[in-house]
Amino acid sequence: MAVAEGDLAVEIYAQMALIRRVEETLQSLFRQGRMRGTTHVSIGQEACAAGVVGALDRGRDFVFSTHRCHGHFLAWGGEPRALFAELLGRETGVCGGLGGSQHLCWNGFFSNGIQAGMSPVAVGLALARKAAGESGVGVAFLGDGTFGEGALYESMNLAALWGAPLLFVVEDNGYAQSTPRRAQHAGRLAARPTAFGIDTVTQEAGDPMAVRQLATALVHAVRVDARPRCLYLHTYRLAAHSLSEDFRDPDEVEAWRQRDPLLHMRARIPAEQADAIDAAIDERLAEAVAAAESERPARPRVSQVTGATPAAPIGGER
Amino acid sequence: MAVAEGDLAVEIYAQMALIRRVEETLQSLFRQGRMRGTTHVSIGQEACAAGVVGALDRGRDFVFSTHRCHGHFLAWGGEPRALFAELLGRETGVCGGLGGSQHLCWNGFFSNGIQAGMSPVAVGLALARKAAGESGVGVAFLGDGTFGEGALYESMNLAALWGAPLLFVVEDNGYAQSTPRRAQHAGRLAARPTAFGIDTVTQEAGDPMAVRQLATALVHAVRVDARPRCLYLHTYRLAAHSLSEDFRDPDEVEAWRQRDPLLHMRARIPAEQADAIDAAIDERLAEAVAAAESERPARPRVSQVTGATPAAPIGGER
Amino acid sequence: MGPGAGANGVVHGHATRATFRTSLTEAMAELLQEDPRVLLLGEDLLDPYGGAFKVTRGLSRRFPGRVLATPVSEAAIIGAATGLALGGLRPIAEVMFGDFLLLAADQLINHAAKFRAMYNEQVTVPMVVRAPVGGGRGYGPTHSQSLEKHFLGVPGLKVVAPTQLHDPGALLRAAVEDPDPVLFVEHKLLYPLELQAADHDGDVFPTAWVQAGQGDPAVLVFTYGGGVRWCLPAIEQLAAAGVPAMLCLPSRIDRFDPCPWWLEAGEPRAVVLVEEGTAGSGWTAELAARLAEAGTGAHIRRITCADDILPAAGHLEDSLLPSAEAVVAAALELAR
Amino acid sequence: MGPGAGANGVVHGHATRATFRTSLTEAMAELLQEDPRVLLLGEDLLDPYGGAFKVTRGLSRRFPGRVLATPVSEAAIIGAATGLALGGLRPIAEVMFGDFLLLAADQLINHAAKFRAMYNEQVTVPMVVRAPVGGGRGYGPTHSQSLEKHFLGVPGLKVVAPTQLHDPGALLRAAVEDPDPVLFVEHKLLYPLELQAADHDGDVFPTAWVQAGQGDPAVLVFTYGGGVRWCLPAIEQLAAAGVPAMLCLPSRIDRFDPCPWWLEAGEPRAVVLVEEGTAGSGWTAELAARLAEAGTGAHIRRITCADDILPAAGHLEDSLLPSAEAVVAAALELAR
Ligand SMILES: Cc1ncc(C[n+]2csc(CCOP(=O)(O)OP(=O)(O)O)c2C)c(N)n1
Ligand SMILES: Cc1ncc(C[n+]2csc(CCOP(=O)(O)OP(=O)(O)O)c2C)c(N)n1
Ligand SMILES: [Mg+2]
Ligand SMILES: [Mg+2]
Repeated sequence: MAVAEGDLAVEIYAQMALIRRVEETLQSLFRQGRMRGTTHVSIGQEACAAGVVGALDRGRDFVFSTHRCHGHFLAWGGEPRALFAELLGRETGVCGGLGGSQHLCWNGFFSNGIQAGMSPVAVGLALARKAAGESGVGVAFLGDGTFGEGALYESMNLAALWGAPLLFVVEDNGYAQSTPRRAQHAGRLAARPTAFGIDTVTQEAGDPMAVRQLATALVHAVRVDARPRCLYLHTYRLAAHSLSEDFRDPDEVEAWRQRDPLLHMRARIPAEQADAIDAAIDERLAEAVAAAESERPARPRVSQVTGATPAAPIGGER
Repeated sequence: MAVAEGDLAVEIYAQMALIRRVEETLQSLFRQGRMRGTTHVSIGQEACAAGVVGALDRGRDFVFSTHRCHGHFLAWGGEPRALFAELLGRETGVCGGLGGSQHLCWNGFFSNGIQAGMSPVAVGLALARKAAGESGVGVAFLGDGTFGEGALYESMNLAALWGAPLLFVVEDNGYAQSTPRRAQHAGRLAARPTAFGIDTVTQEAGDPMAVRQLATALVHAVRVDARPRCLYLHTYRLAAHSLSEDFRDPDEVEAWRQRDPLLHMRARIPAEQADAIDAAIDERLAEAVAAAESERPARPRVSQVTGATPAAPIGGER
Repeated sequence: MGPGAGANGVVHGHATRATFRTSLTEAMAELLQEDPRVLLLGEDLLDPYGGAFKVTRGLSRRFPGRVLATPVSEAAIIGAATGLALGGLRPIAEVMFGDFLLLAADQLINHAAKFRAMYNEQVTVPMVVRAPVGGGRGYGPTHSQSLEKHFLGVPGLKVVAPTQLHDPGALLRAAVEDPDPVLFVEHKLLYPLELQAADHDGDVFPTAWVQAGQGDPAVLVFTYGGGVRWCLPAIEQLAAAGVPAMLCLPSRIDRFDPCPWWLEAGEPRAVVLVEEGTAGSGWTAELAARLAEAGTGAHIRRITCADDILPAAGHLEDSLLPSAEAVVAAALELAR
Repeated sequence: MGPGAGANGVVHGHATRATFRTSLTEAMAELLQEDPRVLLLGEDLLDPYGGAFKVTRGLSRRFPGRVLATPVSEAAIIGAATGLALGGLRPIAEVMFGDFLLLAADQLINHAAKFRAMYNEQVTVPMVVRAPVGGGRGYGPTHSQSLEKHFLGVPGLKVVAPTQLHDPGALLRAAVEDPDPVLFVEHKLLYPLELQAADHDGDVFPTAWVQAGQGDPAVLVFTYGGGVRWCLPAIEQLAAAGVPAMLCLPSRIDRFDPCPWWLEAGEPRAVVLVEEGTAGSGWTAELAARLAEAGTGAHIRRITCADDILPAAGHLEDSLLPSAEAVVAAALELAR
């Protein structure tokens, strides 16, 4: 068990460290003006991605993510190079440069920039897989702010009513953009899925191993009875919402920084091993950025399915 | 107390009997082809209207109703003649014949045909009244099926978060159109408002006096602290959803008919008094129908606020 | 696809009693029978009720488990259908009244219609959204609208509107077989009508046409869906008044180009464009714009619903909607 | 309201440093100051953040309790604003990105816009919905759209789109003072721009115009909002090429009639219609249709966003959006 647990800790640390370094790289690429648009990093929340996504089976499961999707994508096995290329607008980007930071799709992974908009879609896909007799489980990530959207409740109701094999995973980082949770929501958020017939378990994401353990149990439960569950994680983002200024109380941020789950995980594995992992990541990412930047610019879409033929003069008079 | 209670019983019976007879009249007008379009009657559910709306103060309170709105409208003091005129498409209709059965507006009473669509509007109006320093309370009626709509949860959250003086009143008649509640919803509906920070009380609407008592207490509570509440009523409609066929189990309907709350209330007052009330209603409604039918047809709207001026040829060539 | 392309003048042979409604119902039955991926979902679809307009009646009994009655959750219905389609199924969702499509506008436009393009062709969303639309039944302002114009010009979204002069069931089948989301609008007043023979071109979503009177048409009328109830009598009246007229009825109304039809019709001077939706940036605006841009020089008149809510009172509703008289009057004025 | 009506050629005098954004912010400050009925609501509006595009920055500090940060609930934001307006207040709601308006389409179209008419003038809904729209910033397919075309032709709903050639604050004030709901679309790229003087007519929602080159314009260009960034350079380029051109910029874009402007401009042969929204049944379709119906005989070309999603990659986005070059090319072709 000790060995297995050690292996698991290494796996989770490596996952989290990769996510952290990829997003730090993105931040600096944006700062340097080498990327444009905007992005939402999950620095500080990596335990959610590493803990939950690692509990899935990439052969049959699927993930619906949010605007803050890089960590989920990487934990799902997405290539840093493809992510960089996507944000750099390269042909080899995850979505050929069309989607950018928020709109990723790869191998059963989907994200979109509309809060909660993907939740009914996740229900539908889960039901399709169930109908096909596959035992796939879907994870639908949500933020606390996203509990503002009505579509989420329509989806929870439908998921519970029809038995969609879906695990809703809430990353409650206490804020939606600039607005704290208590200024957005009445009642206790974790009580809401329950009111729609979805059993909900709450967990501090400061402990990545515990998240993985819980996620594994819940994914298994969903797989067995094809009923949705909710894993409600308390977490914190250590970076600003997007590229804009961070107006949160610096003391609050600092206090959470002291509890950075990445450091927590690092402390759980041998230092040399951690150093080696870090070094390997740095090397991999330097290569990935260089490669992505050297790739060809994204190409215009080929098939314009419902495109109109451009109007051409047909009258005789011109 | 006995006398006051007797008076109350008479008031409630009269209210319920009026609603029943107005809607039976509507049914027969439709059957006879004297009205067109469609309508949703509340036959069997009158205790909700009489019990709840009677607890309000018409001078300062307001009501948001649903597609099944006639009972609420009448209990609010709306004129049967104006309702008949509305459904007959007469100039003197509640909304000049523009709205028809589902779209009524009169003196702080509003209904619309979009399920749950009025709930955020009700929150807004309640907040406006509160901001104006008025102690008005709003009632927002909902059906069980309407719990399917996401906008309802957005509204409940906002109402609780911002302290909207609003009483959500659920008329759970066990069906949405043809679909039973259990085929539409997971979990217990009455637990949902609670999860959004709204205290909820459940009551059988078979006892109209009890509904009134509870509604009075809740309206008072909302008035005092300007926080929303929910009154969850179990009721049953004895008629079909609209003018279409009723496919519910006839035995089920018959069992509820035996427990018709109107008969229950009738039994609570002296028979001669009930007879006199009935007779007065019949006379009033006969006059109202005759009057409404003799009124002038609805007139086209005068002010077309954002109307476009019709395009007129301006080129020289025609 | 112009009339020249696949025009074959084929006249549909329908079983004698087939109506607009039974054609749709039968098509769904066949699709359910043939293709295990097809499923229906929407409010109150189950038997014995069979949907608010009875288009799915009989199907849940014949195909248990393949017809799903949903909660009253339009956004989730369309979102779930989108997910089902992503998962390889062929969902046909019903929105009970087209008026409620607005509750699913985000799902349709920001989700279903975008996925294929924004995910770089990695997925398709072969989903059909059926919606009964239109007025004339006194249902009032929120149950009578023709809001499909708000879903025109949406990248990735097709809009199809059958009439009794098309084969509605065949159109529905084509929509189901389409790899992209299709909004399929059915005018409420057409349901009971018997199907009628008409010429049509060879497109998957054919355009039907009817000519009235002898010789080259002096007037070309375009409409879709419920507009047929005014335009069909109108061209007959025009013909009776000595003005030969042609009615052109596309079934796929998004991105419809009237120009090839105008050429085919012999470049008539008068073109009347008719839609039941309210005035402003609607279907007829696009047609008029295309005719103008192409330099046809045609004299154009649009006939739409007035720029107002649709009242419940029948006589008021009639006064705002288009009419055969209005079509005839416009045509005569233009052709004069 | 044509140019003849209230045209007065007044040139706005703006404080030197006023930008599109500060003009809006200041107008809201003044409105909050003057009228206790005014209040703001929307996501993340509070200081120090001050809204995603910083248009409300400073207001919540100056007017405590009058600026409300809402949950992420677009439908409820618009619905609540509607109720606040019914209750006599003058809400200004912000939808963070215009793309999310689709989540409130039902509230806007089936509720706010309908109430006055369907309730027979018993109520009004004096509400403003502000929404930043448009592309050019690489935000990708769901954060870059110009979806206002889907809100054109809605009975009871006005749509206003300022540019830096208008007085955006004055337009916002006019929208707030309007008895009916107004959708107020602000192009993201305009926020930092300094206001520019221009001629304008005397309408409450004025149309601005700019002429380039001497003599009667050979080309008349119509656009609104963000379209100004292509059309302003385009008319200068045309003038430089010896083709006098006029740009017409309505601020109220619903129900805009280009015909009086075309007459006033001396009936130029070439008319170019430009909008950032995607092709099909949009703003330019309505203008083209009106020009055609009125029998102007003008040669018309529409320039719109391509019929596709807006990609995140900047060069791809640019390749789909209109451009000054496209406007110039179309104008030269038509005027040739
Ligand atoms: C429908 C919609 N409304 C608003 C936004 C703008 N927005 C982007 S992220 C965000 C906050 C989301 O908060 P939360 O769900 O807690 O996720 P977090 O950002 O904290 O990870 C908002 C409001 C959006 N993307 N979609
Ligand atoms: C947004 C919307 N979706 C669907 C409908 C059609 N519809 C009218 S009444 C109804 C059932 C409502 O059920 P419930 O809320 O239980 O009210 P009840 O009819 O039982 O009084 C439905 C689905 C509607 N009016 N609005
Ligand atoms: Mg959050
Ligand atoms: Mg019910």
